[in-house]
Amino acid sequence: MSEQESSVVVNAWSNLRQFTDARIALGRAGTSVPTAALLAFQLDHARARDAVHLPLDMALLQTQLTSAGLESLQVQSRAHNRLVYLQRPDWGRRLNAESVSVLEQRVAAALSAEGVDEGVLGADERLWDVAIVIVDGLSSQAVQAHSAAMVSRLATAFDQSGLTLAPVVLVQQGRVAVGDEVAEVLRARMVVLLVGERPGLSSPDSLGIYFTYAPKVGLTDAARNCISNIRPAGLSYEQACGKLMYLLLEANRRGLSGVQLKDESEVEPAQMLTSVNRNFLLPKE
Amino acid sequence: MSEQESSVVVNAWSNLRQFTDARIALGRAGTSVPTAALLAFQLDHARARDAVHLPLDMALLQTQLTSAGLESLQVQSRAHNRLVYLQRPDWGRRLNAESVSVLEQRVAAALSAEGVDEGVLGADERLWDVAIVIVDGLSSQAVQAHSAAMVSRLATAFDQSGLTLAPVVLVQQGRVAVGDEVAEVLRARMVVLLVGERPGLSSPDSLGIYFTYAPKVGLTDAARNCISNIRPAGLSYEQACGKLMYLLLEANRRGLSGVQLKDESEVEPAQMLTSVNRNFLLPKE
Amino acid sequence: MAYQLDLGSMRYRFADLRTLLAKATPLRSGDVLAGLAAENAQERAAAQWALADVPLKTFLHETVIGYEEDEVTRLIIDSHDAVAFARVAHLTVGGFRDWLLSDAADSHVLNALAPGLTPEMVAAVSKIMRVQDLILVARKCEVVTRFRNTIGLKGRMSTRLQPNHPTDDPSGVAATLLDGLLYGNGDAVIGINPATDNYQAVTRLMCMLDEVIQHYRIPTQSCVLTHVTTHIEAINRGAPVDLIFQSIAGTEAANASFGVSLSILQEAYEAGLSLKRGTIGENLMYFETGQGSALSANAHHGVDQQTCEVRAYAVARQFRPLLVNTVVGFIGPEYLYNGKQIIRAGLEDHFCGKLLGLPMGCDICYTNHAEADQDDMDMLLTQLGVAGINYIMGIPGSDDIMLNYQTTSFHDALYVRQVLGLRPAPEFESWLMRNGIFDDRGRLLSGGQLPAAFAHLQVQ
Amino acid sequence: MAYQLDLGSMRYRFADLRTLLAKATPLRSGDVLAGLAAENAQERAAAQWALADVPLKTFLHETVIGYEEDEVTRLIIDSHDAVAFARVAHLTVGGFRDWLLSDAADSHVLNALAPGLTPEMVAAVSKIMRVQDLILVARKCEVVTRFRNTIGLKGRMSTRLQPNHPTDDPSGVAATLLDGLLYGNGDAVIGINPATDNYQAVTRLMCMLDEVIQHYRIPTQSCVLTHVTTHIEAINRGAPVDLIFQSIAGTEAANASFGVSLSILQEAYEAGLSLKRGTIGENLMYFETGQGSALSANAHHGVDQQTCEVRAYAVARQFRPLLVNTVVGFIGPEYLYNGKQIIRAGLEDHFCGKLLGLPMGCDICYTNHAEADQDDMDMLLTQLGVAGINYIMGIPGSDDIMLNYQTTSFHDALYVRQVLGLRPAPEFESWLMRNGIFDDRGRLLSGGQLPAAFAHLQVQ
Ligand code: B12
Ligand code: B12
Repeated sequence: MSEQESSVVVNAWSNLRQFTDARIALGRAGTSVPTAALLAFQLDHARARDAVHLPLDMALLQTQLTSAGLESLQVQSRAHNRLVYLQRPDWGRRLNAESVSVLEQRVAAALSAEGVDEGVLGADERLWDVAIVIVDGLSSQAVQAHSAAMVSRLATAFDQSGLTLAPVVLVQQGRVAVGDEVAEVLRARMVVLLVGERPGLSSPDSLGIYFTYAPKVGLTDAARNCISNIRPAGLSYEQACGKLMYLLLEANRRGLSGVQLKDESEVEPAQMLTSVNRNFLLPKE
Repeated sequence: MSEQESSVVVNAWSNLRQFTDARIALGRAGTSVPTAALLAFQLDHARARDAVHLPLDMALLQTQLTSAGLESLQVQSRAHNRLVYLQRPDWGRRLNAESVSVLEQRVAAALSAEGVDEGVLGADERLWDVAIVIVDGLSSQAVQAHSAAMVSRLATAFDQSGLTLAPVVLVQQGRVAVGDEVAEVLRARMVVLLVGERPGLSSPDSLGIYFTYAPKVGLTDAARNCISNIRPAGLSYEQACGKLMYLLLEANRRGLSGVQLKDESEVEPAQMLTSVNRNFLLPKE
Repeated sequence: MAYQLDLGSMRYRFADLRTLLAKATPLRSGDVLAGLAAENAQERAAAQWALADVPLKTFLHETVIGYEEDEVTRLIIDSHDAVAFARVAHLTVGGFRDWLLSDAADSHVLNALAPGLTPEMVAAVSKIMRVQDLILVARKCEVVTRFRNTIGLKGRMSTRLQPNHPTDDPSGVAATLLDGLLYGNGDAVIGINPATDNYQAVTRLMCMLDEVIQHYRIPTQSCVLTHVTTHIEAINRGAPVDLIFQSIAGTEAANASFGVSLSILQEAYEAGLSLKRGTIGENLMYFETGQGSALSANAHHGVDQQTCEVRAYAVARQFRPLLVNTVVGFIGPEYLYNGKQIIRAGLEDHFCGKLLGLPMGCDICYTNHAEADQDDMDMLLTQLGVAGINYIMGIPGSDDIMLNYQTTSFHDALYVRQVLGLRPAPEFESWLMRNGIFDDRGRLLSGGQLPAAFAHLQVQ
Repeated sequence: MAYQLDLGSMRYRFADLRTLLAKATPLRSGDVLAGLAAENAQERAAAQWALADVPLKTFLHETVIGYEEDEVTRLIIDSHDAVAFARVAHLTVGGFRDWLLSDAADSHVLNALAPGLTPEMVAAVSKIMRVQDLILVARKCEVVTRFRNTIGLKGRMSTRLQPNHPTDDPSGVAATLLDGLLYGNGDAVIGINPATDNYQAVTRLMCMLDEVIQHYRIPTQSCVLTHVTTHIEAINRGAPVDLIFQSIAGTEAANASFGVSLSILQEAYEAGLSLKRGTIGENLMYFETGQGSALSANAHHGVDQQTCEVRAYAVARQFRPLLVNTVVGFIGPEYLYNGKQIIRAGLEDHFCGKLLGLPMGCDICYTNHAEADQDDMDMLLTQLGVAGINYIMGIPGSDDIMLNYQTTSFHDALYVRQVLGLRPAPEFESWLMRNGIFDDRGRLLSGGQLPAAFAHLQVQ
C-alpha cells in the first residue's frame, strides 16, 4: 500500500524497531491498526498457515546427515497424514508398528555386531548414552533449515564428552513424546529431541529441543526439559548446544531431568551484547 | 425439566396458545427464555437438522401413485448426493443426462402411440396440458407425507377441467426450477411442481407448490406462482387445490403466470373459522 | 483494466476490478459456487493488498457491470454526488479505511459523505476491514428515519414484530402480536409475511393491523410484506397501507427475477406518499436484501455476492426508506455456509448500508440446512448491538412457523438492550411505559399479569 | 448413578454424571478426541435435558473424579461452603440457570454465593446456557482484586502487557514495553514469558521490570512467567518478585505433568506474601488455564475438557489470585478446532471463573494450525468486553514472536474500550493522564510525539 495517507498517526519511536522483530510502533488510524500493517499481517497469516502443511523432505535431511557422518533411520508415527496428525496428538506420540520393528532390527544388528545375545541384555541395560530424534512437529521448515546443522554440532559435543550416540531417528508426523518410545526401543539412556515448533506469524522456522533422562513411554512433560526458539532471530545453535550440554551433563550426574533440573548455567546470549545498552528505558549508571 | 422453579415469570396470556403454534407466552427468567423452552428449542433444532438429510423413499411414493392410477417416472438432478445438493443449487435445477433421455423416451413412446412422427411435431406444439413434478427439495418428509394425496386430488381436478396430464415425474435432489426442464422435455404447456420446503423448527413437513405457464429452462421466479405451507397446521390439500386451479385456469386463459398473475380468488381458509372470533384484540362490533 | 501485484516470488494478476473485488472477499460459499472466490488465503491476501491501492476515483469510471446493460449501474453513476465525494476523492481504498477509522470521520462528516460514495467503493473498503473495524465505523454513523416514530437514534434499538402464521389466521396473528407487544417489541414495524399472495387475505391483514394500531394508539407502523405490485393494487383499492415492502437485489436482472424494476418501485413509492399516513415523517419504504439473491437468479454478471448486495443499497437509497434490512442467514448455506460466514456478512451488510446512509437493520437468522445455531445468532446480535444497529426482528421463541427459519426472539431484543443499555424508539418507549409494559426505568414489567390496557383479554 | 431420558421413540442412557456432563457439552474437538462427545446433536440435546434435571446437591456426593484419587477433588469437597450454598441448594441445574438469569441474582448475591458453588455445578449450568446467557450472567459478577492497583471494577478493563522476546534481550523487551505503555496498556501486569528457564536470565528480567516500574512510578505489577519452582528459588535468592505465575489444570495428575501440586503452590503463595510488595492489596498469584491441558497429559479421568477446566478454577481460587486467565485458543485445534469453538470456550471459561469468584481475564488467541483468524478474535473480544472481562492481553500487532501465536494487540484494547466505554484501572488511568498518554477524557494522545516523561528516549 502506498503511504500517501495523512490519517495515520506515525509513531515517534519507530527507531526502537532495531531492538526487536515484534510489530511495535505500528502507528494508528484513530486508535486502530493502519491498513498497511493490517494487510501485512493478513499475508503473513496466510503464509504461516501454509507452513503448517509443508511436508518435510526426509531424503534431503538424510543426505545431509550422511555427509555429516551420521547414520539415520526414517520412521513414522501412528498419524498417517497431516490432517490426522493435527487432530490426533495421541497418535503423533507413538510409533506405528512397522517403525518399531525398524528400530528393533537396528538394535538387534547392534547387539550382534557386539556379539551380544539379546536375551542376555538386562531390562535396564542401555546400548547407547544418547539418542537424537528429529521430528517434523508443526513446522517442517524449522527442521529442514536447522536440524542437520544442529545435530552435527550436538554429535561433536557428545563425542567430546565421551557419550555414545545411537543412530539418528527421523520421525514423520511426530509429537514431542514420541522421543520417549524411540529411545526406549533403542535402549538409549537419554533422548534429545528436535522438533518444529508451531509456526508463528513472523517465525515460521523455530526449532525446539526437548531433553529427557531415562526416557520411556508414558512420561509426562514434567520429566522433560526444553530449549526453545532456536533460529536466526532467536537462540543460536551454539547457545542451544551450550544449554543442552549443561542440562545433559547435570542430568547424567544427578540421574534425573525435568522440573527438578534447572538451567543454572551462566549463559550470556550473544544478542544481548548487540543492543546499544542493556535497557535504554533506565538512566545509564 | 421439572417445573419446580419460581425464578420463572409465567405469562398470564398462555391461553392464547390455542390460536397459534408459534412459541408465544414462553414466560421469562429475568428477561431471558426459561430453561424448559430453551431445551425444547435445542431438541427441535437437532431434529430439524436431521430432517434435511432424510432421503425420500421413491419406491413407496411410486407405489402410492400407482394405486391412485397415476403413471410416474423417476429421475435425478445433476446433484448426485445430499452434500453436493446443498452446495450446488445450480445443479439441483437441472436434470442429469440419463434423466433427460428417460423423459425423451417417454415422449417418443407417447408420440408413437398416437402414431405421430417426432419430426412432424412443431417446436411449439405441446403433448400435454399439465406436467406434475414432485421434488424432494429440502424436506423429503413433506413430500413423503403429502405429495401422493395432493397429486391425486390435483389429477382429479385437472380431469374435471378437461386438462390432459403427463406422467408424474419424481425428481431426486431437485430445486424448484428443475420443473421447467422436465416440462420442456415432456412438451407440457404448464408445470405444477410439488417441493419439500426447508424444514422449520416446528414444521418439518411443509409442502410448497410452484406453478409455471409455458415452462422452459432459464425462466426466473418472476414467471412462477407459489402456494406455500401445505401441511396439517397450514393450508389443507383442498385449499391448495382450489388456489392452484384458480391460478392455472386464469393462466390458461391469459397465457401467462408469475408476477402479473395474482390470486384474486375469494378463498376463505377453513382454519379461520375455527378461531373463537376474528381478532380478539379488537372490541366486538 | 488489469491489476497486478508481486509478493515475494509470486506474481498475482487480476483481470479487472470485478475480479479483484471478488478475490479480495473473505471466504464465503456463494463466491465459491460462482467460481469467483480466491484460490487460497495467499491469493486473497494479495488481492486485498492490490485492492487497497486502487484510488476511489477508479470506481467512478470502471463499473463492475456495464452502464448500458444495467439500470442499477446507471442509477449509481447518475446519482453520484461529486461534491460530497470531494472529501475523500484523493484517497485509495486503503487510505479510505484509515480515514474512516480516524477521528476526522465523525457522525456528521460521514452523513455528509454518504451521497458521494458508490456501493462499489464501500464494498471494496469493507473487504479489507476486520470485524472490529466494521463495528467501530458503523457505530459512528447515525441514520435516523421517521414515519410515526423516530428510528435509529444513538442508544436506541428498535424491533420489527413479525407475527407470521401459516394460514394468516387473524387470531393466530393477533396472539403473536400481543405476545410481542407485551415483551416490548414492535417499534420498527409490525410486519407480517402473508402466507399467500391472495388479495383478499392480504387486505384483511392490512386492515387488521391498522385497527389494532389505532385502537391501542401504538406509535408504530404496519406492513404486510406482499409483492410490491400487490401493494400498489391494494392502495388503488383503498387499503390502509403504512409501509410498502419489497425484496430487492443489486442488478437489474436480479430485480427482474423478483418481478420488479426501478420504475415499479418508483410507482409504489409515489402511491405510498400519496396516502400521507406518516405522522412525523415521510419515510415509508421497507426493503429486504441478502447476499446471494443475484447469484441465485444467475443475474450476478460475475460480480461477487457482497458487492452485489451493496449495489442493492443504491436501489434502496433512491426511495428514502424507513427500514432496510439484510436477511443475512435466510437464503441458505449455498451462499453463507456457516455461522462464521453469516456473522461476517451481517456485519458487512450493516456497515455498508450505514455508510451509504441507509437505516440498516438485520434479520439475524439461519436455516436448518446451514451450519449455524443459536450461539452464532447471539454473537451476531451482540456485535450488531455494539455496532449500533437500527433494528432487529422479533419472533416468539426465535421460531418462524411460516417462513421456516430461526431469527431473533422477543427475548433476544431485551437481552441486547439490557447488556448494552439500549432503548426502544422514544415514542414507543413512552407508550410502553404508559401502558405498564415497561417500568419508568425501562425494565420489563409485564409477564405475570396483563397490563391494564389489555386486562380485558384475560377473560377469554 | 446412571441417568436416563425418553424423548419420543428414543431412550437415552448416560452411565454416570461424568458421562452426562461430557455428552451435554457443546461440540468441541478435544472431547471428540477423548471419545467423550455426544454422538450427534440429538444425543447432546437429550443429555442437556437430563442434566437440567439433576439437583445441584447431587454434585456434592457424586464426584466426577474420586475423592481418594485426586487432591483437586478433595480441595473442592473440603472447601465447599454449605452456608453459602443454601441459597441455591433446592435447585436443579435447569432451575439454577433460570435463577441466575433472574433479577434475584444480582452482583451482591452472586458474590456471596461463589464459595457455595463447586466447579462441576458451574460447568453443568454453563453447558445448558446460550452464549447470550453466558454474557448476561458474567456481566452481573464483579470480582475486584488489588496489588498496586484495582482490577475488575465495573466499567473498567485492564491489559497484561506481554513484551516477549525470543532471546529475552533487555532492549528488545524494553522496546515492546514502551510501545505498550504508550498505547495505554499494562495495568493488569507487565508479564514476560521468558524464552529460557535459565535462572540468571529470569532474574535479570525480574530486576529490569522492577526498575522500570519504580523509575516511571507506574501503578502496576510485574511478572516473569517462569515455572513456580523457579519463582520460589528466585525469591529465596532475593529477586524482586511481584506476582507469582503458574499454569494450572483441573486434576492432580495434570498438575503433576506441569510439575506442580497444591502444596508447591501453597509454598509459593506464602513465599510471595512474605515479600509484602503489594501496596494496596495482597492478591499476588497469577494463574493461566486452558481447556485441553488435562487431556493432553492423559490426565482427564474421562472427564470432558470444559469440566476439567472449571476444576482448575477451584485450584486457583484457593490462593486468592490477582489474575486468572484462560489461554483459550493457545493450545491448538486438537482441543478447540475453530473460531466458533474457541469463542464459545472463551465465554464459558470467563463465565465459570467469574461465577466461582475469580478475577477472570482471557488470552483471546489462536495458533496458525487452527481454523481461526482475526475476525474470530474480534468477535470474542467484543463479546468478552460486553460480558465484563477483567483483562485481556496486549502484544504489539497481535503477533507474539516468541510463543508463536496471535493474541490481542495494544490497539485491540483501545478498540474495545472505545466502543464499550471501558477504562483502565483507576490508578493506572491517572498515571496515563499525568504522563500525557491519555487526555483528560481518556483518549489516546501519544503517537506523533513522545510524551514528556519519555521524551529523553528520542535522542537515542
Ligand atoms: C428462501 C425464500 C426466498 C429467497 C429465495 C432465494 C433462494 N435462492 O433461495 C428470497 C429471500 C430471495 C425470497 C424472495 C421472495 N419471496 Co420468498 N421464500 C423463501 C422461502 C422462505 C423458502 C423457499 C423454499 O424452501 N423453497 C424450496 C427449495 C428446495 O427450492 P429452491 O429451488 O431452492 O427455492 C426457490 C423458490 O423458493 C424461489 N422462491 C422464493 N420465494 C419465492 C416467491 C415466489 C412468489 C416464487 C414464485 C418463487 C420463490 O426461490 C428459490 C430459488 O429459485 C419461502 C417460504 C416457505 N416456507 O417455503 C418464501 C416464499 C416462497 N417467498 C415468498 C415471497 C412473497 C417472496 C417475494 C415475492 C417477496 C417480495 N415481496 O419481494 C420475493 C421475491 C421472490 C421472487 N419472485 O423471486 C412467499 C410466496 C407467497 C406466495 N404464496 O406467493 C413465501 C411462501 C413466503 C411468504 N409467505 O412470504 N424468498
Ligand atoms: C503449547 C505450549 C504449551 C501448552 C502445552 C499443551 C499442549 N498439549 O500442547 C501449555 C499451555 C499447557 C504449556 C504449559 C507450560 N509451558 Co509451554 N509452551 C507451548 C509452546 C507455545 C508451543 C510448543 C510446541 O509448539 N511444541 C511442538 C509440538 C509439535 O509438540 P507437542 O508434542 O505437541 O508439544 C508438547 C510440548 O510443547 C510440551 N510442552 C509445552 N510447554 C512445555 C514446557 C516444558 C518445560 C516442557 C518440558 C514441555 C512443554 O507440551 C506439548 C504436549 O506434550 C512453547 C513455545 C514455543 N515457541 O515452542 C511453550 C514452552 C515450551 N512452554 C514453556 C513453559 C515454561 C511452560 C510451563 C512450564 C509454564 C508454567 N510456568 O507453568 C507450562 C508447563 C509445561 C509442562 N511441564 O507441561 C516454555 C519453556 C521454557 C523452557 N525453555 O523451559 C516455552 C518455550 C514457552 C516460554 N518461553 O514460556 N505450554
